[in-house]
Amino acid sequence: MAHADKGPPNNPIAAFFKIEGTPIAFVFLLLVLLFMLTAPRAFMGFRVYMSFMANVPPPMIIALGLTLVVVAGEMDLSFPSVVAFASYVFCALYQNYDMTWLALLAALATGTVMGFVNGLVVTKLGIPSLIATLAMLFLWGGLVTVVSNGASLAIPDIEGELIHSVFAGRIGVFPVQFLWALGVAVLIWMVLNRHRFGESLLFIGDNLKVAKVVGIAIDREKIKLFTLMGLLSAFAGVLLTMETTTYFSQAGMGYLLTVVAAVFIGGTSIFGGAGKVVGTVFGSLIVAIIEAGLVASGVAGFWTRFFIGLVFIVSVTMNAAIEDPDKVPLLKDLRSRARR
Amino acid sequence: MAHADKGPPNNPIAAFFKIEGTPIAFVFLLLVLLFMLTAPRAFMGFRVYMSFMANVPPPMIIALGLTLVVVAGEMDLSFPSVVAFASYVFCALYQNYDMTWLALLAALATGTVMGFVNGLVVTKLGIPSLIATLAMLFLWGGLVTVVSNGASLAIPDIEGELIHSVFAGRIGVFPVQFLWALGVAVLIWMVLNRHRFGESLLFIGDNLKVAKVVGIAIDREKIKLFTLMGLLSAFAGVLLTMETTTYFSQAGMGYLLTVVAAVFIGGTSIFGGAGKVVGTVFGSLIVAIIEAGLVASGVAGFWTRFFIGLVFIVSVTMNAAIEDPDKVPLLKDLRSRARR
Amino acid sequence: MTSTPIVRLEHVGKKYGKVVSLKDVTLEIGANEIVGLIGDNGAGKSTLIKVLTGVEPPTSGTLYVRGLKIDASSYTVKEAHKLRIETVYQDSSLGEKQPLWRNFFVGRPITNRFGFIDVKAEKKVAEHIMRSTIGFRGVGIDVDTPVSRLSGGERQGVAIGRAMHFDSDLIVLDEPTVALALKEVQKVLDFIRSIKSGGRSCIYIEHNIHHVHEVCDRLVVLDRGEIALDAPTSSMTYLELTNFLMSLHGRRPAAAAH
Amino acid sequence: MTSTPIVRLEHVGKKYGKVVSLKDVTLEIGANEIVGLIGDNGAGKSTLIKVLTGVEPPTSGTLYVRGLKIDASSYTVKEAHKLRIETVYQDSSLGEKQPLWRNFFVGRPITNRFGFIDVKAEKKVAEHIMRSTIGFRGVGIDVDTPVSRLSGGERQGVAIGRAMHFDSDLIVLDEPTVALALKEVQKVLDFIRSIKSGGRSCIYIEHNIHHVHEVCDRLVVLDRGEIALDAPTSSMTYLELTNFLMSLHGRRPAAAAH
Amino acid sequence: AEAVDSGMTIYFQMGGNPGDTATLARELGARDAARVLKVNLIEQHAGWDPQKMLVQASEAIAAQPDAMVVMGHPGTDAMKSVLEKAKADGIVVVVNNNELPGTSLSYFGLDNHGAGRNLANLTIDNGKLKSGNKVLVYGAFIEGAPGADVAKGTTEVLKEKGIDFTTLQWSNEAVQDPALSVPVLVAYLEANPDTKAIIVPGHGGITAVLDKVLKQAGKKPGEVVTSGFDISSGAIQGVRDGYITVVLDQQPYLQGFMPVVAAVLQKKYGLAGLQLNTGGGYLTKDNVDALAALVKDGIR
Ligand SMILES: Nc1ncnc2c1ncn2[C@@H]1O[C@H](COP(=O)(O)OP(=O)(O)OP(=O)(O)O)[C@@H](O)[C@H]1O
Ligand SMILES: Nc1ncnc2c1ncn2[C@@H]1O[C@H](COP(=O)(O)OP(=O)(O)OP(=O)(O)O)[C@@H](O)[C@H]1O
Ligand SMILES: [Mg+2]
Ligand SMILES: [Mg+2]
Repeated sequence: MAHADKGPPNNPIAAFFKIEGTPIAFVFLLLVLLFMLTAPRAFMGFRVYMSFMANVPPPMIIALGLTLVVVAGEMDLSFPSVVAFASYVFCALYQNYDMTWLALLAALATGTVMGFVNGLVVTKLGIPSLIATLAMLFLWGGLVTVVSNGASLAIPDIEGELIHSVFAGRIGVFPVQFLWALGVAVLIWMVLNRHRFGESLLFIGDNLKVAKVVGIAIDREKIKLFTLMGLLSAFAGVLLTMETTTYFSQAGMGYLLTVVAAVFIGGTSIFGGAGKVVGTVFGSLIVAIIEAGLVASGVAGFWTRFFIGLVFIVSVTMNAAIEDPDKVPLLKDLRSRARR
Repeated sequence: MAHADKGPPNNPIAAFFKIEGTPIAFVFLLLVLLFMLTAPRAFMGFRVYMSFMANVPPPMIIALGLTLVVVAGEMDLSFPSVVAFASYVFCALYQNYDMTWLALLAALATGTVMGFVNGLVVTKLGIPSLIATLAMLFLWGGLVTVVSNGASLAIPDIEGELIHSVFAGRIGVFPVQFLWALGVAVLIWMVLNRHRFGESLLFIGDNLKVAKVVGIAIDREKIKLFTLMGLLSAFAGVLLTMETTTYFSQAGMGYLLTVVAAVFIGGTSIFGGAGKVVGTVFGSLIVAIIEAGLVASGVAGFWTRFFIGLVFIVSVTMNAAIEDPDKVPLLKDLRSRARR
Repeated sequence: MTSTPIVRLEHVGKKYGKVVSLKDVTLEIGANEIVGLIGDNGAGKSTLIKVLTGVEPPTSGTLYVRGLKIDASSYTVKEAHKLRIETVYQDSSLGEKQPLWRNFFVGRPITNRFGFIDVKAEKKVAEHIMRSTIGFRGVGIDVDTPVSRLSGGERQGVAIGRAMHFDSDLIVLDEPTVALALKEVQKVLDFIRSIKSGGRSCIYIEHNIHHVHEVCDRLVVLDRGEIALDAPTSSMTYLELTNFLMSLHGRRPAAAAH
Repeated sequence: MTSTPIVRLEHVGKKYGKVVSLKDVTLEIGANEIVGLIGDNGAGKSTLIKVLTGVEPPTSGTLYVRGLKIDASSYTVKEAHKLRIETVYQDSSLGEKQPLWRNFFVGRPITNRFGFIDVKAEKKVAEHIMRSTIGFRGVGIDVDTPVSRLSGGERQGVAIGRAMHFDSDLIVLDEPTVALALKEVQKVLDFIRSIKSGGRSCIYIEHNIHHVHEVCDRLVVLDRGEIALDAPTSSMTYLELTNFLMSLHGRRPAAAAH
Repeated sequence: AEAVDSGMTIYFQMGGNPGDTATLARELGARDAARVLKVNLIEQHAGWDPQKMLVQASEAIAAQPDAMVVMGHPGTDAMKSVLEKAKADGIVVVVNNNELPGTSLSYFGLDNHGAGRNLANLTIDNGKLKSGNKVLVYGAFIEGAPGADVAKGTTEVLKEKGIDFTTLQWSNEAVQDPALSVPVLVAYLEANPDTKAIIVPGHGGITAVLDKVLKQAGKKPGEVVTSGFDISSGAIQGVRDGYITVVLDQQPYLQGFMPVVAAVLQKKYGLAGLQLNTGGGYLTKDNVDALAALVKDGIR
């Protein structure tokens, strides 16, 4: 039987960084501090932060959904098209039939159905979700361009409506959509860590054989998962539309790589079976802040992408190293060498 | 102890489709036949095929490398930037110093070093390869824009050189680069199925713990893997450059999704531990042929993308179903119901 | 065995592709019976219980639970749990990255009506089982330890503890003593005896004939997917049983060569 | 044991985070010795052999193989193979999706000088081991069968067959008889005896004290990461040994409660 | 120069990705102007994603610069609230590349729609197209996407002149890697051998591979009339070899240089509402040699 070391009481700093999300939050803070130094003009004011909070909720909400998907060992790349479709449905209904809340419902329903279909394709045709949802990205994306005939729709007059104040209004200068995103984060955290659905996802992602043997209805849970992902993507699409008051048929495509990056920067394992919701929240913030921060710091055009890559790598490494230096083989090596 | 059924001798058709790659080859043939019917003018002639064979080698070679990466349970998304970098090095050296074979060597060496660095990031920093290579996609991509100052380079006069005839010439009307791609395919097949390096990758992808315990030097093999992937991406970059006689800083970006699709359409499992090299060859061909086939068949405007998604799904499902109908849950269900 | 048997298999067969793992198996498990299932490696024992507990559908034959015919296509582990059948599988059935407490309750968590898990309650029960039933005593291990950190025997202990906790009518144990130390093996045997005295039933798969002969009421021997023997333990001494098993081996043409 | 021992551990400790699995272990395995390693679940037996065979580096202490000090940071399973140490691990060490023949030779394939594998030769040898040594006789299984299709015992058979094939000076067996049927267990015991008669050495981990006492020259008992006994088998009868083990259990405060 | 030594900070949306064919000259122009006028230039790249352009506009406002140069792709309606905010904060806004009709802001770029018309007319003239000829327009037909206005202008003219045309949407992949469009266009030409011309409204990369398309489709130089956008070395070679008939030049260098100048002028002296159609130039066999030298430096 094993025995805990009866050494000195645990280092309080180390203990603090064992709390979910503290290491990545710390990395985020460091980044903000850095930008305060390099771009004081933008980052010492409050406006930049308000701008983030207005623009980050859609990708953050998608990333939260994707976290659950990744926990279950699956992938969903179709979300940009779901975002576009929901945005189209919302705009079209608002513009042509003056619907507001009904348009919202219809948009969410559309996303839900699309997610459900994704789930069917994955479970009933047995196509691995990465390729299945890549195909659906094309399929749904093509379909929305067809139904919208490639046109954009603008609904600037929605700004006066109640629904706009609820989803894209400002409390003082504070964008309400950020509250929605936080709400979704809390919900997803509860689902993953406290709900039986989340537990099923954890075991499905951990080991399919085990999940089967302990009595989890794998197909049903997966279909539920993709359906939820569709719903969340649609919600993100609606929020996006409210903020920009426009539908583009390319809407959402720009999120493809950044949302994926946010989930993994947040520390969720690609191998499934574990997920960090708080990590995803900060991962989304980091992804959103990097480019703006670099740009505001005056990094010359061509170098921006280079530094984005670099900051990604440094963030992920720091996140792991703060949690446990032994997670970074290089540090582990150095430490064990130093000990000798 | 188990006992084989002493039933009638095996169905020869079923046996034929057990040979590696025959199901996906069959799907590809069906697709070609379909396009021969819907677009006879284009697909009964030879020119379309020659055009494919001239343009498919770069993505096919990358997809072959990526197959090995996926077999080992890893991912590489940085290849577009490696393609661009190699293309730049080749063009720049050719244009400014009149190098040909040396330029080729330098381009390949560049890709190899980039791959090696990717490998170090994955193994020594312990960053999961999906996010690590996504970061490197930005990092390398930024770097090549910086060094090339963003400018495009054109080397139209390379068309007279020997090196051009060797890598992008025509034997009659037949594009020689396709032979190179086939050569790479044979090599990769041999490596995966007959070489100790391939065996190591299979076990690494199957189960890391097992790989460690049977004495595979995991880090070293992974670094070799990413290095090889870099080399192959660079080779693809050079082939692309010879064919188009131009370097753009965006070169390779368009391959990101299609190459990934080719690997998985080919039937390689995303879970690692198994890979189908022949599948990747036909997967690349399928991906390349779909859009051209649809356009030549007169599929109207925005529907193309929709159908691309659909063909992806049908191809993957058919590939699985021909190999073994029980792999498609829907068919399995129907069959077991029919049996009752 | 006059009452309706808990489960009954009729002419059950199971093929994996062209591999025949079970051939025309007919078997009943009565109420309050401890049945020892023995047989060579690859005889089909694990396959039999996978069919019985809804992990794999049979390719032919029918399955009855308490006299009711079961629809194979909708029979799952969850169904089996509802029918009060509980199993310890031979291959690990633990989520390696998950903490101990989740592994105890997964599939049947303690939830409120919205499906939210009562983590505190689950941890408390898990803690109790861990300390008392299977005897984990290390300070390094608590209910939050992920399974990947446990030793082989500790894992087996978790799986058995789970089976002990969920009160069932039929408990299926596929090589439960594997990897367990002396004292823990005794605990498992005691547990099987308690199943008997509690009026419940058990299928016990084990290669250690000694143990089987000691605690079982009835012996079933599988040989290459078929039932070779089905008799009360009392009809055979330990020696007769080993001789019978050896004679089975002897019948094998290939085996005879060595 | 007058000659240099094959391996020697000096004050070896191993911590996983704050869990101490091994504490100041000093141990020698001499030439042509069969050493039985016993102890409770979680005593640290598997950890000990992982350190010994290069799977995990120790956190303290030193390791000597044939008198040569081993550099822990560069010691790997491959090194251990080169030093002619062969192991059957407790957790499966088989690639489930890979065919049997690959699993026999992985890590040490038969290759030409370019590193290409001689598949025919490997299959032939694998076939031979399969049919003769561990006795697979099913027609459904051949060298191309992936491990995922094997029964628990069949898998264990593959792992042991592999160890039998690669001729080594020290063979480490971590619960090798687990999941094996009667006759196969005998084969493993015979194999251990053949190690002795072949002049080689073996570390044998087993919970079945009977088997250990039967084949081992020396007994080492681990208790909570420390060596509690290291004595020749001849110095203790079977009964004395079990009593000693039970007394160890008794020392435990928590265990005493039950 | 002293008088306008501005010390201003200007946020500048470059449109695509750093260094891509349609972006590079704009970047260089903006940097040159910034150097001359001592402006602190901050470059934003949106990968031609209108959504991202909106986000970047709001980020620019958040930094409270003296002026910002935006792309018009999101459209006037979508930009409305951003423009209002900028106005409230006293930030000068200049539009480039794609117009924001109805805003009366300074604009430097093509009259995209007009450029599309121009391209069609040039193709008809130089390629001697007649009514009844079949033409393929390979471009963007999705609103808000770069090039959509151009394509619209092109198709309008073709319609007016009674020329029979088909539209084909280019794929995202081909936009990034023009080589991917080659087999698609070859297949189209094979399936429609009576195609008289291919017009590419708005993509320098795809324009540059048109010669490959014709070669692989087995067409001789001039057998199919082709025209496109943005002068590049590849396009120059195509024109020299006779595979490409006309290339319209939107002179993006000006789209970079001029907005910086205009912003400074507006901020310092209140000179507003400047307009410049940068799309004056085009390349044919006749002027190819003169232009070739400039292209190497990325100016054109
Ligand atoms: N998924 C599968 N695919 C193909 N064959 C299988 C599969 N599972 C089991 N088999 C085969 O079925 C036979 C019976 O396996 P089973 O696991 O039931 O044996 P067992 O009696 O439990 O053996 P053991 O005592 O070794 O655990 C074996 O020969 C095995 O190879
Ligand atoms: N990777 C790990 N991380 C943390 N703790 C571990 C790890 N591996 C083993 N341990 C702990 O070390 C102790 C010793 O484990 P070990 O596997 O050596 O036991 P063992 O003697 O082989 O037991 P068994 O007889 O059950 O196989 C156990 O308490 C276990 O919880
Ligand atoms: Mg079994
Ligand atoms: Mg052990």
